[in-house]
Amino acid sequence: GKPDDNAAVTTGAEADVSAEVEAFYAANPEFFGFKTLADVPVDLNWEAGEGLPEIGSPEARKGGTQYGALQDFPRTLRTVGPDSNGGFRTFLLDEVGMSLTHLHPGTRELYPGLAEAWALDPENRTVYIKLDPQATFSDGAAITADDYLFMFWFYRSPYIMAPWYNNFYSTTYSNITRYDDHLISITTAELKPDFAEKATNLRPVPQHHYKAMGENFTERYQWQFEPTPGAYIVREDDIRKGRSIALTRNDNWWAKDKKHWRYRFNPDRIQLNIIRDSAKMFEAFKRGDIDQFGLNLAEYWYEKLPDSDPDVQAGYIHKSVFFNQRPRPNFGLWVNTAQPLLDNPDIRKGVAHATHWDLVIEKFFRGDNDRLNTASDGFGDFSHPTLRARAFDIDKAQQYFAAAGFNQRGADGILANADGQRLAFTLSTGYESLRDVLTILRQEAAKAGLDLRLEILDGTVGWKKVQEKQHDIHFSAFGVPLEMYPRFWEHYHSVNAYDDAFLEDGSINPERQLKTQTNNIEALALFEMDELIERYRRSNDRAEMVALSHRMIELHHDHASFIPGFYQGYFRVGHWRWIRYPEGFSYKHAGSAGELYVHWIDTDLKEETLAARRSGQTFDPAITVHNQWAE
Amino acid sequence: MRDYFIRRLLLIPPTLLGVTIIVFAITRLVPGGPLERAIMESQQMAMGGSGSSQVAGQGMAISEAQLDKLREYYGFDKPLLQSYFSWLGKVLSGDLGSSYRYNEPVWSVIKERFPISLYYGLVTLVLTYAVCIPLGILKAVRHRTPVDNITSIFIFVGYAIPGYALGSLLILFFSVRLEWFPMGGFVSYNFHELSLIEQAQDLLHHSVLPLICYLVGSFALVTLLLKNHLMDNLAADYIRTAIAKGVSFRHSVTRHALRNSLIPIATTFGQNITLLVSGSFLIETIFDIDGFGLLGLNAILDRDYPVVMGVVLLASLLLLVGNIISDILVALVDPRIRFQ
Amino acid sequence: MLQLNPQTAKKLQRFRRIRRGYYSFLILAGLLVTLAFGELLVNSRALVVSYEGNLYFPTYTDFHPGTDFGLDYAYETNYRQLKKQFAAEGNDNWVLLPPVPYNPYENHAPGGTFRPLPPTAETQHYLGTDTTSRDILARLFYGTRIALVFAFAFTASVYVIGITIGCAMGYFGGVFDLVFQRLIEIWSNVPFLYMVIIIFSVIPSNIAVITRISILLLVMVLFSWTGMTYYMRTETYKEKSRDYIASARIIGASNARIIFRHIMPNVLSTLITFMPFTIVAAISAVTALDFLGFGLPAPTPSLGELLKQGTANLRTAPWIVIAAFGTLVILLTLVTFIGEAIRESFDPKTHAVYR
Amino acid sequence: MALLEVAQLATEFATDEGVVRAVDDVSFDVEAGATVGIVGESGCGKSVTALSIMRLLPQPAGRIAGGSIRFQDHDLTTLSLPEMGQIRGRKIGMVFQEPMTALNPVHTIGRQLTEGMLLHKACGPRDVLRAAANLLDRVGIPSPDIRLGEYPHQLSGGMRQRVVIAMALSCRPDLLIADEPTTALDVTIQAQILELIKDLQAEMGMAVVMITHDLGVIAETCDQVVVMYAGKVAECGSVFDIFDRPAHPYTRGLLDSIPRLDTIPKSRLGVIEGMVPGLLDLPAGCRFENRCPFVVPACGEQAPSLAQIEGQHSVACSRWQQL
Amino acid sequence: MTTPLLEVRGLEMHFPVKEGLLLRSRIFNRAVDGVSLQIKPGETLGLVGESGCGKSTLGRCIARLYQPTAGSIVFNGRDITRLKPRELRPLRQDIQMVFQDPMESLNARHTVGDILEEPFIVQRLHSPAERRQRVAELLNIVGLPARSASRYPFEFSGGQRQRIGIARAIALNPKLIICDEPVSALDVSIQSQILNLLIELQQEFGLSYLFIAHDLAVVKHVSDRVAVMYLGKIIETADSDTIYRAARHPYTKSLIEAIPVPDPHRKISRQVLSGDVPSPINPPHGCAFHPRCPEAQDQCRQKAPTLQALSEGHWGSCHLIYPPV
Ligand SMILES: Nc1ncnc2c1ncn2[C@@H]1O[C@H](COP(=O)(O)OP(=O)(O)OP(=O)(O)O)[C@@H](O)[C@H]1O
Ligand SMILES: Nc1ncnc2c1ncn2[C@@H]1O[C@H](COP(=O)(O)OP(=O)(O)OP(=O)(O)O)[C@@H](O)[C@H]1O
Ligand SMILES: [Mg+2]
Ligand SMILES: [Mg+2]
Repeated sequence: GKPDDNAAVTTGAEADVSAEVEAFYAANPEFFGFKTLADVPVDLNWEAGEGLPEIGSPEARKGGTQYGALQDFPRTLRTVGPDSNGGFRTFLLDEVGMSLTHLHPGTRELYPGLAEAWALDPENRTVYIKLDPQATFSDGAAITADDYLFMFWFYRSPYIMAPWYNNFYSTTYSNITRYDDHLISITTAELKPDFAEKATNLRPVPQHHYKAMGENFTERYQWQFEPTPGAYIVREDDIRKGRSIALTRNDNWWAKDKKHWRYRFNPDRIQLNIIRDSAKMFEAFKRGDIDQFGLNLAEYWYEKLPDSDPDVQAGYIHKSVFFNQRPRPNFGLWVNTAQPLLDNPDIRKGVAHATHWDLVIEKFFRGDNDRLNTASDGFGDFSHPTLRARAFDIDKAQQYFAAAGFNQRGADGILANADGQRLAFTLSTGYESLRDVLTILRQEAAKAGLDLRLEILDGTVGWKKVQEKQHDIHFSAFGVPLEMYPRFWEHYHSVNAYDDAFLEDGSINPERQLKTQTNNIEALALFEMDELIERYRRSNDRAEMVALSHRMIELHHDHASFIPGFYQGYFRVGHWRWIRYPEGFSYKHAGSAGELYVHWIDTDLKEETLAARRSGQTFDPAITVHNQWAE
Repeated sequence: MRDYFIRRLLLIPPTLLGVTIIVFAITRLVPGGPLERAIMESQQMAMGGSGSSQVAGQGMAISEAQLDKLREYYGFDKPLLQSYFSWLGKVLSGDLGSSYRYNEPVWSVIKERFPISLYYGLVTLVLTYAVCIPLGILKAVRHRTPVDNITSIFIFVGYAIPGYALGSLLILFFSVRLEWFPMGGFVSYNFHELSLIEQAQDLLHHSVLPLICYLVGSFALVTLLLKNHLMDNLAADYIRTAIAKGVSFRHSVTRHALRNSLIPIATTFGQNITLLVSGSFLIETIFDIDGFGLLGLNAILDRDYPVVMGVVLLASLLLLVGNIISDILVALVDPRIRFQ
Repeated sequence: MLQLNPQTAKKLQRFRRIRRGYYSFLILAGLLVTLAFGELLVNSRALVVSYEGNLYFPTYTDFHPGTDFGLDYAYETNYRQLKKQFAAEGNDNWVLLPPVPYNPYENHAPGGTFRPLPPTAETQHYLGTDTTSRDILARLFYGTRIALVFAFAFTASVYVIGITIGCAMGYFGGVFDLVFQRLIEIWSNVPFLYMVIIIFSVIPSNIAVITRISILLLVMVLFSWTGMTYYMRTETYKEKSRDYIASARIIGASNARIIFRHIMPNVLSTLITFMPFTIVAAISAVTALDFLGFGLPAPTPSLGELLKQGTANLRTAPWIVIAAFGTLVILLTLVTFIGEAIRESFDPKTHAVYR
Repeated sequence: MALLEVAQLATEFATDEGVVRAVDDVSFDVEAGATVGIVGESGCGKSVTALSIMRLLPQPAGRIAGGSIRFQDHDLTTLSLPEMGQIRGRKIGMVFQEPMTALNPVHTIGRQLTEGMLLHKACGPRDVLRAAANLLDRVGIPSPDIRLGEYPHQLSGGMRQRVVIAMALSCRPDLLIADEPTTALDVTIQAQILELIKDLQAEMGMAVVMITHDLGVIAETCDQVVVMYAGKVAECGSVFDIFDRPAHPYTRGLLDSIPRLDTIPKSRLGVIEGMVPGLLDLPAGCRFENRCPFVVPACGEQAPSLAQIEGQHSVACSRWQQL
Repeated sequence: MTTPLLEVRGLEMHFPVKEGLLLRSRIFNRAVDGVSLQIKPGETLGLVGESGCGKSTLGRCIARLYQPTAGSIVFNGRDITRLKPRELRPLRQDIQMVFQDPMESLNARHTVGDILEEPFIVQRLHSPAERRQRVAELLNIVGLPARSASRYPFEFSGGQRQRIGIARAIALNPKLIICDEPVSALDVSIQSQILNLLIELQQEFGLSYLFIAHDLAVVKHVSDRVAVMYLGKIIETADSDTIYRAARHPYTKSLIEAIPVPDPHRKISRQVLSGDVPSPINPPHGCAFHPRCPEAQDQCRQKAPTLQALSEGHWGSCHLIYPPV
C-alpha cells in the first residue's frame, strides 16, 4: 500500500485492511504482478486518442443549479454491493465518474480519461497504461497504480457482497502489473475484439478510503461518499435522507482543463429531489421545479407536453429528439419452450404471427418506435442485416395453429383442438408500466383465436417466475450494455436450460431436467446452437464472430421462441429554455441527453424566461429533431 | 382493575410472538425475496431509467456457492424456525436487524419516519376531535333540522371519497393550476435555512392538502358516533333529573351528557393511536410524505423483510398498547368500568 | 305470500320515510338492474342483425365470425363496421347496436392512435376513452358491476365466517372463546397486503380470470372476517343470557337449534345495519388494491385501474379521473346513504331533549 | 288557594303514528303540606302528568296542549325557560321512578347533590359539602362523607333512591313530586323509603304528589287520591272515599283484584277483563267502556265528565248513581 | 304421606368470581348455599325473598338450566343432578318454567305459533297438523284467540304475553312448573288474571308449582307452603297460613310487616328493617341476617344457625327461635 496521508475515514485504532490486501497480492502472483519500468516492452505503440472531435461546446458556461428528481431516495452511496444499483448510481459512476479511457460518443473510439496514454499488445491480450500524473481523487489524494491493484482486490473481495463483481473481475481479467506509480498493464482473459475497451474502462478504487474494509463493508460504507476522480462530489450536508440529495461541482477538479472534459460538467450544483409519482414529477417539471424531463414515452411527447402546449408554443420549454445507434434492449415475448404446447414450433410460430406488435408500435407508440427484428439488434454488423421479425398475420397464425391441431373456434372465438383444449397461454410481465401494451396484444391475438391471459406482476415476482421457468410467455427485456457484440451463452446455451440436455450423439436426453435460476428463459436447447456458441466464445476473429453471430440469430429466429417486440431508436427530452445544449448536439452512441454533461445552465436566460413567463412575453418555440443518426 | 391491565400487558408478548411468526413465515413463503430482487436488479432491464448504468457481470451466471453466500447475507440460509428465533433473539436484545434496502439498522430507518407520521397522526387526531365533537353536539341537538341534514350529506360524501383519489385532484387544482400549495413533501427543501416562524409556516403550507385527505374520511365516524350517543344520553333519565334540579339545557349538555357520550369515543381511541403512526401509505405516496405507512408499503414491495418485520412488530405493539390506552381512557371517563 | 314480520315491515316503512336513503336505494337498485342486463346496453355485439332474411341475436349467444355475415375474416364480427357496411350497401340487411356499442376490452381508436379521447357523442364514446382507447363508459360500467358483485360476495362471505365464529365464541365461551380471541388478535395484526402479494404470486397462472378474482376475494375475506367476530361475540353473549334462550333450553332445544333458530335471527337484524358499510369498505379496498396494482387481474375493467390511469393523466385527460372518481364517489355515497338510512330505521334514535 | 292547581291539563305527543293525547282533561289540586296520590295502570298518564307539571316533557315530541298549571302565583305552562329553571329544583322537587338511571353515572354523588344547591344558592359554595353530607345523613345514608365521593354504581338501588330524594329535597321545595319512587325496590327497602318521605314531609311541611300503582302505598301515605285511567281522571277523593266508597267501576275492580293477606288462598280474585284501549284508538265514549261490567250502550256514546259525589269526592262515570 | 315430586337436598350453586392476574376463581358468589326443599304433587311451594337472595338461581338449578355445584335434585324418584344434556331432554317434558319478563322470554322474531309449536318439534312429538291443533288448544286454554298464532309477541299486551309464556310451559304436560316472578312485571288488574289462570291450570292438570315472588301477599294467595330465602339459604318454611299468622324468624316478620296494606284505616307504625341485603360474595359471618336483625345477639354473630323443625311442617333457622332442647 501507499502511505495514508489522507485519513478521512479511518482512525488509528481501527482495523487496517492493508495487510490482508498485501497477502492477497502475494497469494495471487500470477494476477498481481509487480515489475519495474525496465520490464515494459519498448516497441509499444502509445496512443492518446488524438484527433477525436472535442466533446462539448466552448460556449458552455459554468454555474447555476440544475434541478432534477429521483423516484426514490438512493438506498446507498456505495457503488457496489447490495442495493447499489439504484437510479442514483448513474450519477455516482457512469456519468460523473472517470475511468482510464472512455468511448467517444460519436466515434466509439477511446479518448483519455485517467490514462494519459495507452498501448495495446494484442498478442498478450494486454494493455499498457500511463496514468495521468495530475489525476487526483476529489479528496486530493493522487491516483496511482496502487488504486488499480486495490480495485481488483476490492471487486474480488467477498466483503462487497456482489458475486457478479467477484466473478467478473476474476474471470474477465487475468493480470494487472504495476511498473511504477503511474504505469500499469492490464491483461484480459480472452482476446476479444474489444479487449482494449474492457481493459481500460476500469475505475480506480481509493484504497485509503477503504482502509477499514471488512465484513461490515455494506453498513460501514453505506453513506460514505467515495472520493471520486470525477467532477462532482456529494457533500455530507447535502444528503437529506428520503428528501433530497445534491451533487456539487469540485472547483479544484484536476481534469477541468483537459481536452474532452473542459466544456463539460457545467452546473455548479445538481439538486435532486425525491418525487415518487412519475405523473407528479412531470407536473413539477411543468412548474419549472425540474429543469428537464425525459419524454421518451409517446404519452408524454404527444399528450402531456404536445407541441401545442402553451409553454412549448411560448418557447419556455424546448423539445428535442436525439436519434442514436446502440445495442437495443431486447423487449419482446420470451416463450418458455418447456411448457406443453409451447414446445411445438407450430404453436410458437402461430403465436408470433398472432402478436400484433406493429399495431402497438403504430397506435400506442405513435409509430415512433420500431419493430425489433431479432433479440440482438443494434450491434452494428454483428446484428443480422436482413432478418425480419414475423409479422402479424391472422391467416398464417391460423394455419400454424391448425397444423398443431387447433382448428375449431369455440363459443368465445378461441381456437380449440379435438380434445376440446383451448388455445390459451398466460402472458406475464413484471413491467407494470407497460400493461397497456399487453392489453393491446391480447385483444388482437383473440382475432387469431389465441387467448392470452394477462398476468401483470410485481417486478421481483415476475423475475422469480421466469427464473423458475414457470412462465408460459413472458414480456421482458434484458439490459444490454454498450458493447461491441452480443452475448449468446446465457440465453441460448443448453447448459442454462437443462442438466445434460443432450446425449453423446447429440440427441435429446430423455431424462433431462429443467434448470432454474438461469437466464435461458426460453428453455432453448439446440445442439447446433451449443456448438456455435462455444465457437463464438473461443473466437477472437471479428469476421468469424460476425458470421457466427448471424448464424445463431437465424437459428434463434427459426426456433421462434422469442417474439421480438420493439425498440426505441432515439431519446427525447423536454427542457426549459435555460438548459442549453451545444449546437447540433447529437451523438451516435449516446444513451441519454444528460449523460455526457455537455449542457449548461444559462442563469441569465433563466431569469429572463421566468420574467417573461410572468409577463406573458413569448419566444420562438423550439422543437428540434436531431435525426442524423436515425436508422 | 390493576390486575386487568397487568394481564393485558402480559398478553402483549405472546400476541406479538404470534404475529411475528406468521409474518416471518410468510416472508419465507413469498416468491421473489430480497435475493431475487438483488439478482434481478443486476440483470433485468430496468424500466423507466435510462438503462445505461453498466453493471459488471451482467448476464453472468453465479455459482451455487456464491448464491449460498448471498442467501447467508440475506439470512435465508437457515430453516424457518431457526432463523425466526435468531431474529427474535436479536430483537430481544434491542436489535431489529438491519434493512436490506437501506443497509441501516431497522430502528434508525423507522425512527426517521416516526416524527413525520406522528405529526400527521397527531394533527389529524386533534383536528378530528376538535371538529367532530362540536359538530356531533350540534347535530344531536339539531337532529333532523336542515343543519343536521346538510352536514350529514357532507360527512357522508366525505366518508365515501377515497383520500388518495382526492389527493390527486387537490394537487391538480391547488398545486398545479393555482399554485397555492406545494406539490408535496413534508417541508420545503430549504427548511433548515428558515427561521422558526417561517418553518412553522412552511410546515403548515405543506400540511394543508394532505390533512384534508386524511380528514375527509375520519370525520364521519367520530361525528356520528358522538351524535348517536349524545342523542341517547340527552334522552336519558339522568338528564331529566338534572333539568329537574333547575340546570339549564346548555349545562345539561356540556356538564352531563357530553362526558357520557365521550366514552364510546374513548373506546375507539386505541385504533386512532395506530393511525398516528401507520398513516395512510396511499396518501403518503401521493404527497411524498416519508412516513411510516409508506415505509411499510415500500418495504413490502422491496422485500425488505427486516424492515417489514420491524414495522409489523411496531405497528402491532402500538395497536396493542393503543387498545390498552383506550381501556385506561375508558376507565378514566367512566367510573363504572371494572375490567377484570 | 310473503308475510313480513310486522316489526320488519315497520322498519322498512321507516326506511322508506328517510328520503335520502330511500332514493339512494331506488337509484342503486335501478343501477343493479341496469348492470345485470348490461350486455344489452353496453356491448360491442349487436342486439339484432338482420342478414339475408335471417335474424341474429348475438348478445348472449356464441360469437359470430365475420364470415357469417359475408365478411372475409374468421374472428368476431365488428358490428359497428358491419352496420356501416350494410348501410352503404343499401340492401335489406341491418344491424341494431346497443346504445354504447363498445365492450370494455377493445381498443377502439377512431383517431388512429391509442390515446385518451375526450368524451364525444359523435363516436359514441360518451365518457371518452382511456389511454389505450378503450371506452371509459364501458369500462366503468363493467368495472362497477364487478366491484359490486365482488363487494356483495365479500360481504356475504365475511358475514358467514364472522358470524359463525363470533357466534360460537360468544355461545360456547370458556377456553374456546379465549383461544379464538387470541388467534383473532394475532390474525388481525398480520398485514393484509402481504397475503395479496403472496397468493397472487403462487397461484398458477393458467387459471381463468374469474378464478383469480375469486382468490382475491378469498384472501380479502380471510383477513377481514375478524372485525365481525368482536361484535358477534358480545352480541351472542348478551343474547345468550336472555330469558328466551333459557326458555328454549328448558324445552330441550339443542345448541344448534338455539344458535341458528334463536340467537342468529335476533343478532342478524342489527348486523344488517353494518352491511352497507362493509360493502363500502369492500369497494374501497378493492379499488385501492387495483390502484396499487394488486387487485383484479388485467385487463379486467376496474374502478381502481381507471382511477390510477386518471391520476397519472390528470392534466391531459381529466375526463378519466372525473369519470372514475365521480363513479366511485357516487357509488360509495349511495351505499353510505343507504347504510345510514338502514341504521337509522333499524335503530331509531329517540330524539328527545329536555329543556 | 291550593299550592298547586292543575286544571283541564292536556298533554300530547307527536309520534310516528300520529298525535297521542296522553293526558286529557286532568284536574286536581294539591294543598300545601298535603299528600296527593295518583294511581292507575301502567300507561294511564301518571308520569306524563307529573312531567307536565315540571314542564319536563321530552322535546320536540311532547307538548302541553291545553289547560293550566297554577303553582303559587305562576302559571307553569306559560313561564319562560329561565323562570322555570328557578322553580324546578327550588320550589318543586322531583323523584323519579328508576333510581338506576336517574343519576348521572360519571359524576360523583357529591357533585350531583350539590349542583342544585349551588345553582339555587341554597347555600354558599363553602358550606355546600357539609350541607350535602347533612342531607345524606338525613335520608339515612351511613357515612355520608365517604358516599359524597362515590359514584352511583357503587351504591345499591335503595341508596340511590335516597340520593335522588336528597337531591329533590336539597333546596327545601314546597312541593315534591315522587313518581313511583319505590316500584323498583324490594319491599323492605320500599318501606324504608316510604317512611323516609313521610318523615321528611312532616319535618319540612311540603306537599307531596305520590305517583304509584300500588294501592297499598296509596293507602299508607296519601290524604287525597286521583285514580287515572287512559289519560283521564276516573275518580278522585280522599283516601277514605276511594277505599271505602269507590264509585267508579274501575276503582272497584282494582280494589277487588289485589290479593290481600286475608283473602282465601287460591280463591278466584276479582278481575278486570280486557285491556286498556290504545291511546290512538280511544273510544268515543267512556274509556273504560270495553272492560266495564256495568256497561250500558249509552256509555259508548258520550264521555262522562267528572261529577261531584260529595265534598272532594268526584267520579267520571255516568252510571255511578245506579251502582 | 305422599312421596315428594321434587326433593332438593343441600343444593349449592356457587358462581365463580373471576379475579386476579390469572383469572383464577378463588372467590365464589354463593347464590344458593345449601338449600333443601320438597314439593309434593299438586302442591305449590312459594319462595319469597329480597332481590338477589338466590330465588331465580335456585329455580334455574332445579330446571337444570344451571349445573349445581353441590347437592342433589331428585325428581320423581330419579336423581337428575348430573344428567347430561341428551339425557335431560325427555325430562324437559316434566319440568317447565315461566319467566318474569314475558317480553324477554319470548323470541321476538318468532310468531306465537312458532313459539308454542317449538316444544313439540324439539321433543319430536306429533305430526305438523297435530301440532297446529295442539297450539290452538293451548291458546284456548290460556284464553287467547286462535288467530293469535300468526302474530308476534310484541303485538300483545304484557298480560297476554305472560299467557303465551304459560301456554308454552304447559304445552308438554309438565308435572312441575317453576314460576319465576310471573306477575311482578304486570299491573294489578292483569296480575289477578294471571294468578287466576295459574290456579285454574293447577286444579285442572294437577300441576305442582315452585312459585317465586317477592310480593308476599301474592305468594300467600297461591301457595300451599312458603319458603323464605335470605342470602342463598332458606331461613323459614311453613304452611302459608302459618307463615303469615305465626312467623318466627325476625326476617320473615319484618318482611310481612313491610308490605303496605291497601287499607287506609290500618296506618300502623312498623319496625322498618334497616340496611340492604348483603352481597352473597362475602356474606356476613355467623347468621347472615344478623347485621340487619333488630334482635341480634352475640351468638348470631359467631355461629351460623341451621334449619330446624319448630313445629309440624314449620322449620326455621335462627338461634333465637329454636325450641328448647
Ligand atoms: N315520549 C313519548 N312519546 C310518545 N308517547 C308517550 C311518550 N311518553 C309517554 N307517552 C305515552 O303516554 C302515555 C302515558 O305514559 P306515562 O308514562 O304517563 O304512563 P304511567 O302512568 O306513568 O305508566 P307507568 O306506570 O308504566 O309509569 C303512555 O301510553 C305512553 O304511550
Ligand atoms: N349466571 C350467573 N352468574 C354469576 N352470578 C349469578 C348468575 N345468576 C345470578 N347470579 C348471582 O347470584 C345471586 C342471586 O341471584 P338471583 O338472580 O338468583 O337472585 P333473585 O333472588 O332471583 O333476585 P331477583 O329478585 O332480583 O330476581 C346474585 O348475587 C346474582 O348476582
Ligand atoms: Mg310512569
Ligand atoms: Mg330473580
